[in-house]
Amino acid sequence: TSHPSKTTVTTTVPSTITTTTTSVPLNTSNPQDLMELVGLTSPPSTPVTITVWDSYSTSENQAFNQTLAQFEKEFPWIHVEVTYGVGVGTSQFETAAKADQAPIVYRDTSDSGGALFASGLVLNLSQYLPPSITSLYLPTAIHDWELNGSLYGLPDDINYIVMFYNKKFVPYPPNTTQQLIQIAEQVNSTYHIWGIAYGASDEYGYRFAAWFAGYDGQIFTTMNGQVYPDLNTTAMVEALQFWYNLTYVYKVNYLAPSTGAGGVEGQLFIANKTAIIFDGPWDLDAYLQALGPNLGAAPLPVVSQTGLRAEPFIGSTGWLIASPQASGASPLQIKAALIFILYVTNYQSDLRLWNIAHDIPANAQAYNTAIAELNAGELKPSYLNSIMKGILEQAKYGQKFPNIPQMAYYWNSFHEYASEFFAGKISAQQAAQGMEQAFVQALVQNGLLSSINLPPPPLPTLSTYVLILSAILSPLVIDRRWKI
Amino acid sequence: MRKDKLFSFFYILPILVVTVILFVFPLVYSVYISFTNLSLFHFFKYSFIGIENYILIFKYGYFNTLLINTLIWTLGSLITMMALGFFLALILNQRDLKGKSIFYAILILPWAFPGFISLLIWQGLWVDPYGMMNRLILPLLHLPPVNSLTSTKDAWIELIVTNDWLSFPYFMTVFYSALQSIPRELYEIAELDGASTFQKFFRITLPSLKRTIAFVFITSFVFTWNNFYPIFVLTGGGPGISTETFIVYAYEEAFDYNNFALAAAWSNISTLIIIILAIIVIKYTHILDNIAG
Amino acid sequence: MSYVKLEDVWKWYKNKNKVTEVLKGVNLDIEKGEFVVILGPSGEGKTTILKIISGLLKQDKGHVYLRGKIVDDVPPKDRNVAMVPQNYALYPFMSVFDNIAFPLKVSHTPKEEIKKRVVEVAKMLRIDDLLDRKPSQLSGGQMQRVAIARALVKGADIILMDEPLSNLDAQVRVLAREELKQLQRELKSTIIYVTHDQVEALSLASKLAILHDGIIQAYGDPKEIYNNPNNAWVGKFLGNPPMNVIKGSVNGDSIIIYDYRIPLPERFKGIVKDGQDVLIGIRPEDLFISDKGVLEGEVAMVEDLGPYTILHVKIGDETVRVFEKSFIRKERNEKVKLDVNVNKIVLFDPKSERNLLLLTGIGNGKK
Amino acid sequence: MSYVKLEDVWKWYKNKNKVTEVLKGVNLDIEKGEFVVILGPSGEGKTTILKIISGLLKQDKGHVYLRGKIVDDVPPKDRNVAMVPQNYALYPFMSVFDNIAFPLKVSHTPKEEIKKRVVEVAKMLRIDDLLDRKPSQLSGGQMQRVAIARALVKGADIILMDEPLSNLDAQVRVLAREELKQLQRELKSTIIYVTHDQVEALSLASKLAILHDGIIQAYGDPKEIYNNPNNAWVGKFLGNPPMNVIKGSVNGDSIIIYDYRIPLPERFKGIVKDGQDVLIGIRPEDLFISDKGVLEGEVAMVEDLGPYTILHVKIGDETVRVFEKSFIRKERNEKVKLDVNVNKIVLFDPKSERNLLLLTGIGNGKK
Amino acid sequence: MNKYTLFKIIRLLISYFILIIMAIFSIFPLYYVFMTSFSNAPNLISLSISDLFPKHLHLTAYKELLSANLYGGNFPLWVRNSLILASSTAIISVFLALITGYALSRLDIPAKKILAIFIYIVTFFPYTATAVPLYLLFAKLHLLNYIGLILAYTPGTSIFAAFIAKLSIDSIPSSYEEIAMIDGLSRFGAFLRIVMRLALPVVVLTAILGFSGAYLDFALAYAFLLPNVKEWTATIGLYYLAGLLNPASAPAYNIFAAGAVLMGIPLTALFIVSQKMMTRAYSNLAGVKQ
Ligand SMILES: Nc1ncnc2c1ncn2[C@@H]1O[C@H](COP(=O)(O)OP(=O)(O)OP(=O)(O)O)[C@@H](O)[C@H]1O
Ligand SMILES: Nc1ncnc2c1ncn2[C@@H]1O[C@H](COP(=O)(O)OP(=O)(O)OP(=O)(O)O)[C@@H](O)[C@H]1O
Ligand SMILES: [Mg+2]
Ligand SMILES: [Mg+2]
Repeated sequence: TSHPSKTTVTTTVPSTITTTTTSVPLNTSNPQDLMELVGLTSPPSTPVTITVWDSYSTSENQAFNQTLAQFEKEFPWIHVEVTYGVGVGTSQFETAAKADQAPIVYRDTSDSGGALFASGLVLNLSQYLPPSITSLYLPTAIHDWELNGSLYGLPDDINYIVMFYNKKFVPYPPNTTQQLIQIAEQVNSTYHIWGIAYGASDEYGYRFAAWFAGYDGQIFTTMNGQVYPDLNTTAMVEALQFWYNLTYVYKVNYLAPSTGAGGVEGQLFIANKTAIIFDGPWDLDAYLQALGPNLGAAPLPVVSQTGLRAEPFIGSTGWLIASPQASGASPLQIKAALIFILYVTNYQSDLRLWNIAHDIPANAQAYNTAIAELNAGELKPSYLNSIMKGILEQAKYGQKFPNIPQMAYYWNSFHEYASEFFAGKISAQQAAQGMEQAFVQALVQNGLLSSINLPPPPLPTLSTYVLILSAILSPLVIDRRWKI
Repeated sequence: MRKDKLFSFFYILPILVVTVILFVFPLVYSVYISFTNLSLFHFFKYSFIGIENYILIFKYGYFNTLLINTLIWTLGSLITMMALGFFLALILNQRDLKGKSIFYAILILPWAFPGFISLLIWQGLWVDPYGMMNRLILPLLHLPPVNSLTSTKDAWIELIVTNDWLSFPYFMTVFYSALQSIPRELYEIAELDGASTFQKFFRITLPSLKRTIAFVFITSFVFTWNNFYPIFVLTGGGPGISTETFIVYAYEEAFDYNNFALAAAWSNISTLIIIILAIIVIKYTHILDNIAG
Repeated sequence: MSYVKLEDVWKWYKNKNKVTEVLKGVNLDIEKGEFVVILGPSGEGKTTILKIISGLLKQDKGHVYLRGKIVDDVPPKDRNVAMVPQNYALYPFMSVFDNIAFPLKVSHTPKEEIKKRVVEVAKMLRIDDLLDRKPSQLSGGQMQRVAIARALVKGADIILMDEPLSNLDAQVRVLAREELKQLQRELKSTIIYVTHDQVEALSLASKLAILHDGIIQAYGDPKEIYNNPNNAWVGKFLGNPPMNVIKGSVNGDSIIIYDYRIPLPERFKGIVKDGQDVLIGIRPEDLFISDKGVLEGEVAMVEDLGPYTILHVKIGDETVRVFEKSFIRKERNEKVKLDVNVNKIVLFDPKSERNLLLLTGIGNGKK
Repeated sequence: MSYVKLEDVWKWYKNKNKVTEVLKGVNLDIEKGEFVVILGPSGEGKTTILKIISGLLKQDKGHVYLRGKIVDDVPPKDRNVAMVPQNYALYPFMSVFDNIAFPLKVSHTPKEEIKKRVVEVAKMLRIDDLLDRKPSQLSGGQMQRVAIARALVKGADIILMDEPLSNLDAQVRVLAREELKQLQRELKSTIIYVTHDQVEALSLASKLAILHDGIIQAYGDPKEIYNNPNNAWVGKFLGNPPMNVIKGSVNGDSIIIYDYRIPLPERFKGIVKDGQDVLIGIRPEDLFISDKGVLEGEVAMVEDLGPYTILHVKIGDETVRVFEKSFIRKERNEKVKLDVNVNKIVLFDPKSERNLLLLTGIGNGKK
Repeated sequence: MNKYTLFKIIRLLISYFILIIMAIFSIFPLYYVFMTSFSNAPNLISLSISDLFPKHLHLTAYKELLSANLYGGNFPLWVRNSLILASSTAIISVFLALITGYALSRLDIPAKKILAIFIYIVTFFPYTATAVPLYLLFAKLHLLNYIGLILAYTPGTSIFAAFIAKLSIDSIPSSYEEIAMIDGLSRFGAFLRIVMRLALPVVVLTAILGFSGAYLDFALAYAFLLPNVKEWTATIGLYYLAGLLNPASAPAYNIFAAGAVLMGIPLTALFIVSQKMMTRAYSNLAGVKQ
């Protein structure tokens, strides 16, 4: 069996990338080159308007707005209508597409993009751009945007979770889970604060996938040429058990109700009430503000039991173009859109995101510049350099984010059973079994898996029926006096 | 005469138009969609597949769990908040109580304040052991802490108490309003006849308010049944799906799985159940007679 | 021994820092088995008195005695009085049976007993065929009887009634009045009945109390009060059409009214001084149109009301009402002569408006 | 030319598949400047008639003419009639001034003009010092005057009044009645006044219409209807105490009542046959207690109502009411002899209960 | 007397005790919002009791909220948009509810009862399920704008309010409108000027419910108004500024709370000012006539 989620593991990021020269100019910073790239020789006589959905955060938008201003100066014939405040994820785009209101250009995560591409809502860029275009981006990032050999989007950042720790409590970043437990226990007994805070029961499987991988698990397997969930494994049981033990046996992990800097997890970290959390660089600002030089970042540890690294998903966010069927765009608008997405993912644009919002660049050249800056210690304040290094270090040990459509059904299946497990309602084995079954069920219901014999649903108990019936009939037994 | 009727009809026309646009059309659309396979992967080209979605729901879905959850959520919320609202209305309705309007003004604040914020705040208040509920209030009352992550029971307590907070001012207002419409003479004469406070309550107050109670009950039953935000924000249906209701589940089906047809089927089933329940109640209690008659 | 007694009862309502004195020292002494009607204009405190007797309100000063015992601190339910409130206050959600049974139910009477007594009372009031109905399905007269039945069923021997007929049609009211009178005769309970309608008061009362300005202005036999009112206000208030009260002065053995002269009634001789200004109260029915009449006036208006006619006759500046059976007819502006039943005349002091007989302490409205 | 005319007006209400016929062919012909009172028991359709005249309701059959023109399709606002509704319907949220000014405001009269006319009308009705008050601060009598002012201010010459006095205290009602009469004399407008109170009807009407069973039973001079009612129902309904209607039979030139014999009135001679059974209508005021009386009975009840007394006298099986001025007094169970004013007697057909005079077409209630 | 007054005092004491407890219960979360809005850390859970009484009140969140500018869109503008939207919704809801209540109460309409029950039952269909079809329909009708939003907001309030209005109008003697009609108003004019005024408590209630519904809505406004920053409502702007629209950024709860306080003030004032009306609006529900 081969594992689709692991087939294209190209996790190591080269320190520099050399651009291969081809006949087509690939300088996406030059307006003229960009026009040629999409097959235009001169600006068209009539201006075109493209609609753009912008899902950047407030700080990212600062960078984007500069880029946009630049773009409009260089392409006066392209008028960009930006919709701010769009959320990532498929649903908003789909509803709009159904109503013929889809934007021409859209920024989304690679996995949502994959689902949209699979459903035909997103343009196949391979038909418009030369294959060599991929060389402009980090391989890790650009491969996230390929499905069945077709390119459907251009990345502007990569993202993943890392380990943040508070240097006040943690002497050195744990390298293995053994050390993680040790340090956490020590923190716990010395400072009477939590060693780790992890919103395990708020998990939809994004963060957890790293630990699952550390126990040598993978989300999908292929059976008879069909992609099939692979959650009901000892890897899952052990990974679940690992966190369960941290929480309930060693009692070093705080079972947080919500994740991220805005969640309880992050708030505890900010308030110096926990030493370690696992979170992404998008929350860096919040932690930096609170902890300053005490903040440390490092890759996730090696799982001592297996000797494998906990590998987070290397995700990517990037720009897509809606298929003309969804947006009703004309060929010229498509061309303008191509110019736009190439432009906003070019060196200058991506570097701006890095400089202003600390997004990890997906543009290879921008990435190189970022690394160089780090190596030169040019970031201010100076301790930020080591933090960013720690963050970038993690990129070496990531797993590819599966962007196949099946992935959409993983999250809830995982969440449902993991949260039950962490609530102590079922065993790890039951959880692993349950989540796979739910996953399969969801795939079957959505037509992504067929001819599978699902186990029969559990019959409701007699008391259930009694309850339901009595609830329905209760009005009938109200005392006559109460008749109105 | 006929012209008169036509004119009368113009008065009812706006609501009819609006109802058709805002409820009947979506309902018909939803029923139609539920018989197709519209989903992300059958987006532009979807086809009619009959009752397959409904079969799926009953075959593999969580129908029973969701029905029970929905009933717990609806009845649990409704009974407690009606009782609380009623009780406060009774307290406020005492004639010799001073400062009623100040208390009333404070007590309706939860209703007046933006609910989407209140819910987030409550989420924070319930965090075990850091939220003030578990840190300050429950210990003060000598109650055990509540952790919705580890216990279904706690999750329900959290949901229902929060929902009570959000809604009791409404019920208080309704009942206070209705209590004030009971003629005082009824109480006076009962007092002369020797009725005790309890007898007055059970023999006069309650029967006088039964119409109000019934109307508010049905209307709020439907509202609570369909109320989605508290669960979505507070527990997200967890742990597992133990606090998930039809509506929350249908929402997830639509927006997480992009299976619009299945989501429509879930919504339709949910609506069908309340309509049946409501029709039984309406027919049996004649509650709508003076409202619609 | 008095059965119901109010002793110097005061009551004031406080409303937004404004104090309204409603009762200012009400004294009332009611014997067992009497049918006392308290008559007074609207808003003068009649309901307040009943509530104080029943204990629903507490007087601010003074005492209430029931059956010879002071009850100031006894709560309503222990006073054993029944009440028919102004608007009946039937429980709208209960059947007639349940309404009547209510006082028994709250005292945990056995079911059998309740049934027996309700049916008994209902039969007496001829509403035994209505027991299944809801109050909304009753006519005004039936509602009244249900309210009375509810008051009677507990067997309280003091029954308070607050304008029980005021909501009824004029036609029905006459019937209801007759029924009520009969009922009291049968039951022999002590009834305190409140109204602002003198016809009701006169036709029902065995004793009449007139409430005005927070005190009982007159209390006693209705006929006596009618004939010999304590003051001009009572004279005018009691009786429809009201008593004519006109200005005049005493001149020897006569009273001068405008240009005319009528003899001074016997009983006022020695009480009034020569030349004294007086107010002369003459009931419309004590004026007669007669060619030998001593007063002369001009007909200003004729109200022909079927069985009787009221003539408004202008004598000088004053208009007097003359009550005549309809077979005497006069036209407008016609000159008429009026004779007076002199013995029925009442003289009042023009300042205090009090009956001059009472002012000097002779005779006081009690037989 | 008639000023207001109803021509065979029918009206039925549909309610839950049940049709109630309220008006079954009402004809009414009112001349300019008349004060017509429509009298009828409660719920017989009096308000319905007013609503049809004003256009608030549309008749199901028949026609309405105002000022000689058919107005069946004219909406209320264009009929130029004014109305004083049963409960006054003063807008509680407006001051008295604004209430009165309302009809002018909606017709966009200039502000100056409004002010002038409101003050003028208010002065006429003596409410010019109340203009700033809210309706809740008015007494019943004042409310009535405001309602009338609102009706008058537009200058409509047809004014409809729906029991405007029914909510007033008995005392106030008498005054209000007098005021109303005076007002109509001054304004000379056409007033259609609806009531179920005969005293009001008799004292106000220049013409009286009696509504019963969906038709106008009698229409004409009130005194004439009173003295010579079309049928026993009208006789009993009009007048308080009502007409006594007792059974008897004709025997030659006499009528036999129970054991007694009274002369047959002159005008019925030739109309009734010997031995014919009749209903005899005698007004209470046409019965006199007299030692020479032809009828003999026993006093069953004495209602002493101040100015007058009503004696209930039992003659055989029948009880008759006798109206006496109060100076004649009798005790219960006393035997009395009654004399009859024979010329006032009306005879009815026992089956149809119609006046025998009218049945044969001689005389029909019009002078 | 003593037993009597003692009982009364005990009853009142218990009442006040409960009222005070409930008042604290009502206010506590709101106090929390208030305090959060004055903190300069985007914190939502207070980690220790002492944090309930912060030593410094920071105005950073308010400053940030009021100074933020997104292509001409700014919070005061969005609040203004919201107020306009909510007021329009309130006015139309009132109108719709009362006109329907009036028709149900007064007018002779065939199959009135069935119609009323139908309207009532149809509203059982949940909002979550109507949202998408509505969006699709409104997009087709080119109504993805304020007009569409108002149209979408009104029925939720007005259908419920129509029934309350019906009961309220039942209790108003029809002679008020009739006299107005005789005085020169059309039936509709009488409805507008007299009936609406007499049913004021219901009018106020409907207005408040309509107002707050539209004022606080996020989901529908977000779907309808997103493309143009200058048309955003306060809730959209607040979600955006507080970073709640983008899952990959830490939400700034202090900004969120500050926005809630600013948005909450007019709404709370509205509720408190009209409390007398609110407590009368439902009085006809009991149906005293029975
Ligand atoms: N709770 C109260 N607060 C203030 N004033 C009151 C209160 N109850 C009654 N009053 C006032 O006291 C006066 C007497 O009221 P009461 O009800 O006893 O009058 P009434 O004689 O029964 O009148 P009616 O004939 O109209 O029933 C009235 O002027 C009334 O306004
Ligand atoms: N809208 C209606 N639907 C059905 N029946 C009605 C309606 N309006 C009036 N009625 C009935 O028609 C009859 C006449 O009503 P109307 O109000 O005209 O009587 P009325 O003579 O004015 O009575 P009252 O003296 O009590 O005012 C009554 O029996 C009443 O029940
Ligand atoms: Mg009273
Ligand atoms: Mg009427």
